[in-house]
Amino acid sequence: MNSNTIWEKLQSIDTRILYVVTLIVIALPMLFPQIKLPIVPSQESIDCYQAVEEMGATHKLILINGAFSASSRGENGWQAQAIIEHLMKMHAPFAIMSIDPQNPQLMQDIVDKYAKKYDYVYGRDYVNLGFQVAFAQTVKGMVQDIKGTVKEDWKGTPLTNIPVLKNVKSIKDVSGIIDITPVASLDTWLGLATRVYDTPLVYVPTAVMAPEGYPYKDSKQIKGILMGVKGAGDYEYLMGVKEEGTQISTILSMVYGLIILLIIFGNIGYHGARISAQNAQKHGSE
Amino acid sequence: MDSNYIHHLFNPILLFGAIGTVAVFSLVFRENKLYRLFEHIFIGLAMGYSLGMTWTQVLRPKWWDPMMHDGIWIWAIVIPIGLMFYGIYTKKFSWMARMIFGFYFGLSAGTVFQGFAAEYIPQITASFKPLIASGAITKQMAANNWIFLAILIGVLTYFFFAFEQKNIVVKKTANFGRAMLMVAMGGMFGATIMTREALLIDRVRFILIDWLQLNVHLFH
Amino acid sequence: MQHASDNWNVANFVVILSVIILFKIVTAQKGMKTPFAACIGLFTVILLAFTVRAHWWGASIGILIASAFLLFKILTSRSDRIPTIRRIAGLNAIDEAVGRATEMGRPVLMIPGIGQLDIPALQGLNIFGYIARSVAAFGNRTILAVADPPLAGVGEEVIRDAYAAGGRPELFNPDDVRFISDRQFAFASGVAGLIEREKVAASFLMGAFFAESLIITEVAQRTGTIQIAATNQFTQLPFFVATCDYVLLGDEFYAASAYLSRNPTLLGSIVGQDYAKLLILVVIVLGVIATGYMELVHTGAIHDSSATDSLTKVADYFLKMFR
Amino acid sequence: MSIINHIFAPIPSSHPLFYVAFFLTILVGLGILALLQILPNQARKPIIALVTFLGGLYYTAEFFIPVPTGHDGNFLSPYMDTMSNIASVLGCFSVGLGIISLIGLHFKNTIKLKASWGFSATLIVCFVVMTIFTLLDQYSPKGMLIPKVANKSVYQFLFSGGLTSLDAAMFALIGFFIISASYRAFRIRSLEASYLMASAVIVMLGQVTLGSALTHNIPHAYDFFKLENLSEYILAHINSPAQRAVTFGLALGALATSLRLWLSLERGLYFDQEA
Repeated sequence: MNSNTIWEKLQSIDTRILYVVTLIVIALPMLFPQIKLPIVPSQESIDCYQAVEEMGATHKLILINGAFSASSRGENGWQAQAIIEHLMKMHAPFAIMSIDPQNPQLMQDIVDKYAKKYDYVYGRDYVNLGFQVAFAQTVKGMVQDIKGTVKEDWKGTPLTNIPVLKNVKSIKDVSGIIDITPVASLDTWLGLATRVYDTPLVYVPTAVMAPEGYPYKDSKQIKGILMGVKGAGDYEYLMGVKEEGTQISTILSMVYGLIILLIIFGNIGYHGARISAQNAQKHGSE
Repeated sequence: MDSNYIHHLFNPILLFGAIGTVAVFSLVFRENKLYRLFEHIFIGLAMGYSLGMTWTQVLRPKWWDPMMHDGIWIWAIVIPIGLMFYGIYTKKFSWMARMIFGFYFGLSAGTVFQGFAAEYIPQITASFKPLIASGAITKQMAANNWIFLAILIGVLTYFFFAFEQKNIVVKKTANFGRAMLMVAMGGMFGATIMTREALLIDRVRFILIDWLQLNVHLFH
Repeated sequence: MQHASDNWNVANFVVILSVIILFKIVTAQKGMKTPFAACIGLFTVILLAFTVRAHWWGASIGILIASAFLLFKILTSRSDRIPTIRRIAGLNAIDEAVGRATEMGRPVLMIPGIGQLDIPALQGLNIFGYIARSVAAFGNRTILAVADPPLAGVGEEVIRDAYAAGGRPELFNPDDVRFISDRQFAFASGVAGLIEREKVAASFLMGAFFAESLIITEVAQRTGTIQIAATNQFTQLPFFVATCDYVLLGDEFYAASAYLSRNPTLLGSIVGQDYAKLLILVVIVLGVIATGYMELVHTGAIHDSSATDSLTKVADYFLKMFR
Repeated sequence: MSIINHIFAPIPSSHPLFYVAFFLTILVGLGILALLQILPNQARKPIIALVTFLGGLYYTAEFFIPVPTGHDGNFLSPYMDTMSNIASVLGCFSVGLGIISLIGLHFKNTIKLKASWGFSATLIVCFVVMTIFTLLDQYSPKGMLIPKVANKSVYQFLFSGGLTSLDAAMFALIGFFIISASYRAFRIRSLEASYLMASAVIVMLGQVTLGSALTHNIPHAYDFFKLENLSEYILAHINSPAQRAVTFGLALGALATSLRLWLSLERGLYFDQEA
């Protein structure tokens, strides 16, 4: 049965070997940033980028909603980083609100990373509204009156003392909403906020949550979907920078390549073994 | 290696997190002593945290404070009722535990009605999709709606248990439903991979870049 | 918290579904049929009469007709026919799994999900009762791992009862009913360790599972455990299908206890569920037709006339019922 | 209602009468339990059934009883919070069942010096330390027992260094397991298996650059066949109706099970009322 061994091996690779290979595939591009794959942005990412570009062109306030905690930082964090850098590049004013208690700090860390480079000053160019306990109620209130609903920023400064919000009363004065999220927050925005003043919304979910947005993209209720880390990579490509999003997007492509390769191996092994067993049987009967 | 780097490596929070991560990752190769140690640490910490939260998030604000500060003495009644849970440890009082568990069965059953109305009725309504192209409904949308309805009916038919599935049309519909269910599950599987891998990449990054800072220190 | 006040007709629909199911459950019992069932029917009609008074006429009349029909069925049906239900592959494999575990002299693991004491967990425990009874009859050991403290209590009782029913009460060990953690991944780590150390030979995962499902099933896969899984979470079904030997898809989970016990009450419940499913199907088809019709009316493809006017009203009524 | 309000009116906890009422309540509660205990055995089943029914009655009635026009809810609605508070407070009393089960087992292991007693002892130590510092973190604003800084940083060490990173690491394990699972599961063994595999592969490829690059050059007229569009189609137009159909079935199953439980019609070893 020697002829079978290659097939048998192909369809029963020790899982430990798979895991080691996975680790290597993940670690190599991190340690050797020279490893690169070409990036082809998807149409969705391009739409998304253009929508944010249009929001920025109005020079009105952009509202970012952060719904992620440290556990989905691996996806949402890089998306947020790409988008915030883009806003800073356009010098668009923005406000960050969070619906996860860990999120205000995570968002602030991202802003701090670029604040110096793009000369962003807290209060003048952006504001961190902090964690909002009751999401739906907050959104409902913000449609009427942002300062009356949120009242203070994350450090307790009254919003009336924040210059960037000077001419902002409600969602009406906001040029767009960017929802960066690993949870089902989209319905709340669509149901309560965007339809009131036709505020454009960009949906920036983790990959698993992306399908939630497809029906709304078809009906043009959202301007774009930036899906997972791949979206972050695309976004950096469109912006013309190469940072973590690009790197992790590369790693992901390689991991996916590995998975596809393994599936092919498994199938070749499975069918190879079957065919050679059939052949052996034929020969045996002759 | 400079002292700053050493200092960074031995930062207790980072070190604890990093060793824990490595220990947990070692499970994929085989169950071992290091994994076992951190498994027990993890469960111990989780139980302690949960007990702490039980008191600080629920019992204290909802029970102790209203009772002892606001004087709502009737809250004391939950002490004897709560004791009923512990009836399971004796033969004599175990029926009392059944009583309080029964209360909870009733409670979870009662909330199901509300849950049904809140979650599933909107899904029924959302399935009312027009099948004929006219006005705002394009031909493509109508076609998609046909497919939607066909799959919905097919899968629902597959899940009929008591109705006989001998009729050829019913049988075919159910088979189609099962096939579509497989396609849907494959899609679900595929869509989940990215999020899971992103997390793994993030953890590997935590070890190699955030903790060991290999990107800086490896080649210098 | 959802409240029926937003949409009273929605509540009616829930009532009808409940009544259908309940009717089937009740009529499946011996002796209890008529009085109890009639009470339920009467209760429904009274409740719906409320609606007619307080709310919206057209839809409610439809519902009244439906419930009158139900009441008629209740009063005229027979309870001596036990329904048959279709084959569920995963459940036939239970004995094989339990038998093999016994041959190997290794324990059987059962997990009623990582949710709290709720309906899926209780359904899981109910199924485990039957499985544990045959485990006991084989003289093997059952380990039950739970993620919610009260479930440890209920679970202990269930397994103890099962061992008594299997004729081996002395084999029950309270230490084998283990609360591990109510924290999702701490639970997963504990179960993964348990599977490896106890060399579990068969594992049954039945309840609400989330992301941790794959950790549990892959570790068990590695140790050569036979796995049978069922869950109420659609998102985890693909992973169970990929990694377990047998999976109960969708509401096969809720049919399992009826299938295993052949208890007329539970079987009756399954029939009721089928009728309710059929009702949902019919409502959806009618809704699709009504929506399409209204769309055509709005775009002017159908012109107003006395004939279409009443049709339009009916379609409109129907759609409003669920809105 | 006013009489009830009057009887159960709060008494300031500084007042001695408060403690009288407090202990009396406990005594009365225990008295009722004792009374139930001496009832004949045949009475137990109906009592359990009644308690189960009452447990579900509030939510059911609150949901089904019509709401007067112009009101937000019916006469039961204002007690929603009270009800959920009672449920969660009572639920907290069951936490001991978990502790007895978990810590009891490891305590036994430790004192009997079983093979793995070291691990069991570690678990108990972690449990105790974490409980203390979680409570201290909330309770000791002035750092009465140990300096606040030490308290905070120990808590941070246990929480961020321990609990959260172990959580994340365990979660990340799925990244490994999903690879071995897809390697093993996606074989074309049957028609059904090939459906599963094909759609998984399409969706996977549609999500990464690899996929976009593969079908990048497809002419515009055939845009639909670009992997990312195929993937979107599967998720939006095949996954969602299938998922919906499955959830309808599951919801009805849950509805049926809860009806059976609520009315004590459930059948099963533990639930059986027929015996």
